[in-house]
Amino acid sequence: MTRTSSHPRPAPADDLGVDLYRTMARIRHFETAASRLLASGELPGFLHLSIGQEAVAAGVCRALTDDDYLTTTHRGHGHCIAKGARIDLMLAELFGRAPGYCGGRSGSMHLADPGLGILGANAIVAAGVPIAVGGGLAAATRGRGQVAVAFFGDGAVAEGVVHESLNLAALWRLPVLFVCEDNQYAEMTPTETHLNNRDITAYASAHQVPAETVDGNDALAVFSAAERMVRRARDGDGPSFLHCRTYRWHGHFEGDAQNYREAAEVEAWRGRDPLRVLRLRMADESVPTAIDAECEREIALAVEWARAQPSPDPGSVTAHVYQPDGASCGS
Amino acid sequence: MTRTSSHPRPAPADDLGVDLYRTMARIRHFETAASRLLASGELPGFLHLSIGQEAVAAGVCRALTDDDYLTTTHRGHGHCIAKGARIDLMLAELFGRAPGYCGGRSGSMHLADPGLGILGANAIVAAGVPIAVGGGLAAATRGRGQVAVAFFGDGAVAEGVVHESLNLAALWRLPVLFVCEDNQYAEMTPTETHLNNRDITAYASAHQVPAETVDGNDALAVFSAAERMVRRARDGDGPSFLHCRTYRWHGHFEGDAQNYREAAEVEAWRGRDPLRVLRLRMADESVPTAIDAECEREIALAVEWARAQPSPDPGSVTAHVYQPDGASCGS
Amino acid sequence: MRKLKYWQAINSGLAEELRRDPAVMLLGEDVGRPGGAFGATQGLHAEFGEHRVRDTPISEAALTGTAVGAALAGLRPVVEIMFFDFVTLAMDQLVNQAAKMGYLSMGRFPVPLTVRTMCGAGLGSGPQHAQGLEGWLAAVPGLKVVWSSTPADAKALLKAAIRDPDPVVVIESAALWSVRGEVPDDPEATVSIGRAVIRRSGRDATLVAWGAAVTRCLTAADILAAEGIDAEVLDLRTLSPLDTEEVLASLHRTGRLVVVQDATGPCSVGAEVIRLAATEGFAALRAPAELVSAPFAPVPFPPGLERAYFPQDDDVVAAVRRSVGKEM
Amino acid sequence: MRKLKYWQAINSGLAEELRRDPAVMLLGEDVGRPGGAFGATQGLHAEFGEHRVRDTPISEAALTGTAVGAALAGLRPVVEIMFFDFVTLAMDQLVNQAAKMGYLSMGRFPVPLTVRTMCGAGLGSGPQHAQGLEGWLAAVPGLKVVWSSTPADAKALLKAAIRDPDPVVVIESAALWSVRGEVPDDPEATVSIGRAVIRRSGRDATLVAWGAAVTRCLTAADILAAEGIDAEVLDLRTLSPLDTEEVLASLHRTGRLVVVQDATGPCSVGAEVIRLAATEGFAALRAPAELVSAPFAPVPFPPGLERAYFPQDDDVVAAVRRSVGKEM
Ligand SMILES: Cc1ncc(C[n+]2csc(CCOP(=O)(O)OP(=O)(O)O)c2C)c(N)n1
Ligand SMILES: Cc1ncc(C[n+]2csc(CCOP(=O)(O)OP(=O)(O)O)c2C)c(N)n1
Ligand SMILES: [Mg+2]
Ligand SMILES: [Mg+2]
Repeated sequence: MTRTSSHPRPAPADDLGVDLYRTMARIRHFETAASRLLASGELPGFLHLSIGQEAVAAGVCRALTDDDYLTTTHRGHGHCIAKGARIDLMLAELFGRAPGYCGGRSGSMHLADPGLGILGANAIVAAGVPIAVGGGLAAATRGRGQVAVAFFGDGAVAEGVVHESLNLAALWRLPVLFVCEDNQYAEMTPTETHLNNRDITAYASAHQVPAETVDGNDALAVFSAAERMVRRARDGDGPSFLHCRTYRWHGHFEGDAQNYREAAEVEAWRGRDPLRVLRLRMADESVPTAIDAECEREIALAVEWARAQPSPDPGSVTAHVYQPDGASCGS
Repeated sequence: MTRTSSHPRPAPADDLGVDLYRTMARIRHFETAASRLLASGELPGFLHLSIGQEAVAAGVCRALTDDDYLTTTHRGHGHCIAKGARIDLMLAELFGRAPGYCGGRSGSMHLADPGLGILGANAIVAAGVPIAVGGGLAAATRGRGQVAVAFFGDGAVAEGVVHESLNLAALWRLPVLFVCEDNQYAEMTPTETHLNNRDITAYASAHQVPAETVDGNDALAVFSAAERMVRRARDGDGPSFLHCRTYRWHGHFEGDAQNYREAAEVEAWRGRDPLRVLRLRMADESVPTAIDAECEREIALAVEWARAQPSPDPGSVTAHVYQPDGASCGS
Repeated sequence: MRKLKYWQAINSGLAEELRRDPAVMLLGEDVGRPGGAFGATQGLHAEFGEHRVRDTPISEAALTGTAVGAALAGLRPVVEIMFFDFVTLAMDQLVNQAAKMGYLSMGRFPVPLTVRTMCGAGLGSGPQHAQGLEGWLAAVPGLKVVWSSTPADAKALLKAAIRDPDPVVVIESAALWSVRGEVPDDPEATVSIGRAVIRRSGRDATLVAWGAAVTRCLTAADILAAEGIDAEVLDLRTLSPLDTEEVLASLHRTGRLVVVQDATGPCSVGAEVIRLAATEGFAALRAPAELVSAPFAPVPFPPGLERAYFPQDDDVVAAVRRSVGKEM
Repeated sequence: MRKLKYWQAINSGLAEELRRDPAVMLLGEDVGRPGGAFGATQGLHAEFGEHRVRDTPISEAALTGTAVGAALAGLRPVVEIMFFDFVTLAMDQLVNQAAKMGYLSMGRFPVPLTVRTMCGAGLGSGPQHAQGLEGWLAAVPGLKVVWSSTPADAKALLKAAIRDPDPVVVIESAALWSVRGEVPDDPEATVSIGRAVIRRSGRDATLVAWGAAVTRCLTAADILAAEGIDAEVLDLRTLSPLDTEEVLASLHRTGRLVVVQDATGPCSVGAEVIRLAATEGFAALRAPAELVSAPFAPVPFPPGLERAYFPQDDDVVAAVRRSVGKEM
């Protein structure tokens, strides 16, 4: 990457594959823990997990620095973790505890971290997409080579605001990467029922935004496409669109009865586990095994810590509706 | 047309060209009269005229029957006239007089006529587009071969709801004709400033909706494309998209100072007057001349009549906010 | 009479109207084959087929607009906007189109459209899935707005909405989803839109509520009764047009008004009810009106904060005590 | 002090803020090269260039969302939504996004966004270009809403909005567009958001209004003065958060409340002001409150009907007379 070197990310101790594997493993263990905690009644609210989709988050965010922006969705844990969010603060938020990312008041779907450019997860389908365009606009204005990434699902593509956003980003040549995480369903509705053109890149091409489809279960493929697109953006050549075909192993939300799909379909995709796909390409089997163990420990500790945190004071429910004069943010 | 014959329109006394010319002349004279009336202070409110764009309205609506639906925009007089709306009632509405299409309460931008399938002009850019899709949905449900046409401008293409509507119509193979009247500007903003891809058909193609660009100043060309698309729709083959390149001679609204374009540009397009384009192809020069005279008389009489009508009773301002039980409409 | 859950009553109302009138059509995300994200349309796709019960893309604006057009062209579409918060994406079509077309056409173009939506308050679903935006809709001339507090009403008002010539927004409560109640078997049993109902008579104070808050008012009224305070509980059922007669009549009986709502206070339906009392009902009002509402903040998600946020029985009890001058 | 027209004051406020802070950016349909559909941004494109004063597509939702993102990322965007009625297309971004981000992030992510929009009432522009939807916005925790009745305020409140850490919707009145007034030269002159102002002191009744209706209240107050009725005129200026102190203080002085608004009545800002009087201000209220508003109907377009529709001087005068018990 040409310009990224000017805002270096904590140098990976090891090579690309290991780095990608570690990110995916952290996501996998995080999501698995969250799933268990919800099932056992410890977590309140709704949880939408990204197990099976880890390669997209890992691959795209590996091409970013802390200085870049992203927005994500109701299914956003993976993107936040890959962007560097703190797992302990995320878990505290899922538990609804005071030290959580949002003070414990928002739960899973609104994680945000100014320091890492995470402009927010979002419980409104597609709403994060123009917000990322805004990140791109600020980046272009500032001229430091930052980029903004919008993660969204196949279902979001039917929302008009995505098309409006593509047009704006293209007109203004903004450094925005649109990442469509196509997991074949919008809630319980298969993609062919909600999008007439199953080739999702076509919607971007209509706006003359360069678009590409990749195997969303192959972290190296995702990374290599994302890296090219991020470079274009940093070089001032405008937005790109990355269409990642993948699959979610769990239900739309934890507890979803999943009558709308066959067990065999899920099994087939489990066979293409993004972690295994990468593991098979790694020279030394012991490295991923060690990483898995490490992640499991990390998450277990974080869960324990988060669980022990205090709930927010009910009296705080009206705090921060308005900000004090002079409050500001952004870099 | 295969099925149109089953709901015949009052048979044109004369051939296609003459029929198209008459429609365009009626629009031209109507708009010219409206322009004069506004300038002289007789008409209140805003007026958006379609002088120069008559071939689109005439060509498309010639392919329709009274049983078909349309929706239009703030610049919708021409479409209503071409669909068969009564000029006297339209003028009364522009004057804000009681017998007008909307009881004189709505003015230029909300003309609607259930009997003619005119589902409404609209002062909200692009709002009529999904409404036409709804007309198409009713038509498909009823199965009598009706079609629905949405007229909208180049500016409207940037509204997300247009893309959502294309997707819906395509998914459900609805008999909808999307007609983009590309007059090169959205208010004071040239199209290249508001749409990144100047080839507007691309937005439809992305949804696999067949799309075509035609010379929007050539009524015969518009008609011939529209006729084919309408036939497809009646035959159950789904939506199409007709992109018509044209130009408005007047300002965005009557009174617009038009600092945003060169007089020479306007002159060049005046040279391609859709009425003259057609007239030059007609065998007998005296026919259009006679039509013009006829239209001028018709409009003059209608203006006189409308001007003499009473204003709505101010006490009626709250009538029809809610409808009596059992009220219904539609065919 | 059968005992049905709130959602089953909705389901049964939809089935009956689909059976009765071939012009009725359902549209929404997951309403077809999956039977609704929360089950309200179960079995309907199987019985009525994919043309009358349509799974749609996530396109709230076009969906609502399509329904407006279909209504103008003779159908009676029922659109589901999954959560109330998502009406933000359909406001142009609801407010500028559906609500105005009957008016602008002098009644020649009625819009017999029904929009169903669910308020997620109480689910722990957080600030973008639990808002009470009924005040926006009740502020719009041309729209009707209903919200049922019982399974019987959930069915009857939905059926009335579908048969109504005007666009009606039917708000459903996630918090009541599995509550059971008696529901009449007669498929012609509807409830008139525009009529409130007294759920409990009383002489000392009028409690006005709708949707899930009605239950809390009834509980509060029981607690108050034990203290000798006799509260009347009025369930509005229709939020627009408001049943001003019934509200004023009750106020004249009791002289005291406490409005309870899960929505925030400013410019709300509760504010409107109090506006009515302070203008037309002023002579009857013997104590300050009370608005028991959510605080002016977004809805927090965890159970502890949700409880602190939405008005509880205690809050209602305290407000009525203040109103009748018996603070403790 | 200079005499400026209302729109010139807006123009001057925008220019000063663009000059003062490089993070300020204007976005909107026709705001750039054309200088605004109604002239408010004239000259700004020339002075500040196409990157800071951007002509946009007709995409209200994405535009507002883009501005939210830009605000989160450190800019101070000012978005123009040409007519108030078009906020219907941006409600998700305004309400679910801009208004909630500061709250959800515990103040770590403020959204210093300004949305300018114009209410077309009085232009003869009809039912989709003349609505007063301020009640919707004032109902949303996290949003601030201001509406100026004079050129000086139009400038000062706009500047305060741009400097504010929260999303502020600045509503402008087409009806006041060419009204002239004194405007301070000092570029640091701002008006605090959240503070109402007394435009005329009086002892007999409190008239509360905002935007273009303030002028009609002042005229009505003159007419009433000639009859010996001394009306106080309170211009709210900020509709949310409401200056409850000033409203209650005035009510305590006069004991009578008449709210005048061009919007329709139900669930409106007027209803909210009366709600305040009937709850916290009840002890001071000596007569029924009065809401002088548009009837519950869409806005008709022709001049005769527009006059019948929007409250006029006479309607205000009559309401105050009723309130003080001097009907004629
Ligand atoms: C505007 C809006 N409409 C509907 C919903 C309800 N909803 C939540 S997730 C979802 C499906 C999203 O599908 P997709 O974009 O493919 O994301 P995925 O869940 O597959 O990751 C829907 C319809 C919502 N949250 N927001
Ligand atoms: C949603 C919405 N945004 C903005 C406007 C203001 N406006 C009216 S017409 C217009 C331009 C429309 O351009 P186009 O679609 O090309 O139609 P044309 O006027 O050229 O016929 C705009 C921005 C509006 N009426 N509705
Ligand atoms: Mg999906
Ligand atoms: Mg145009």
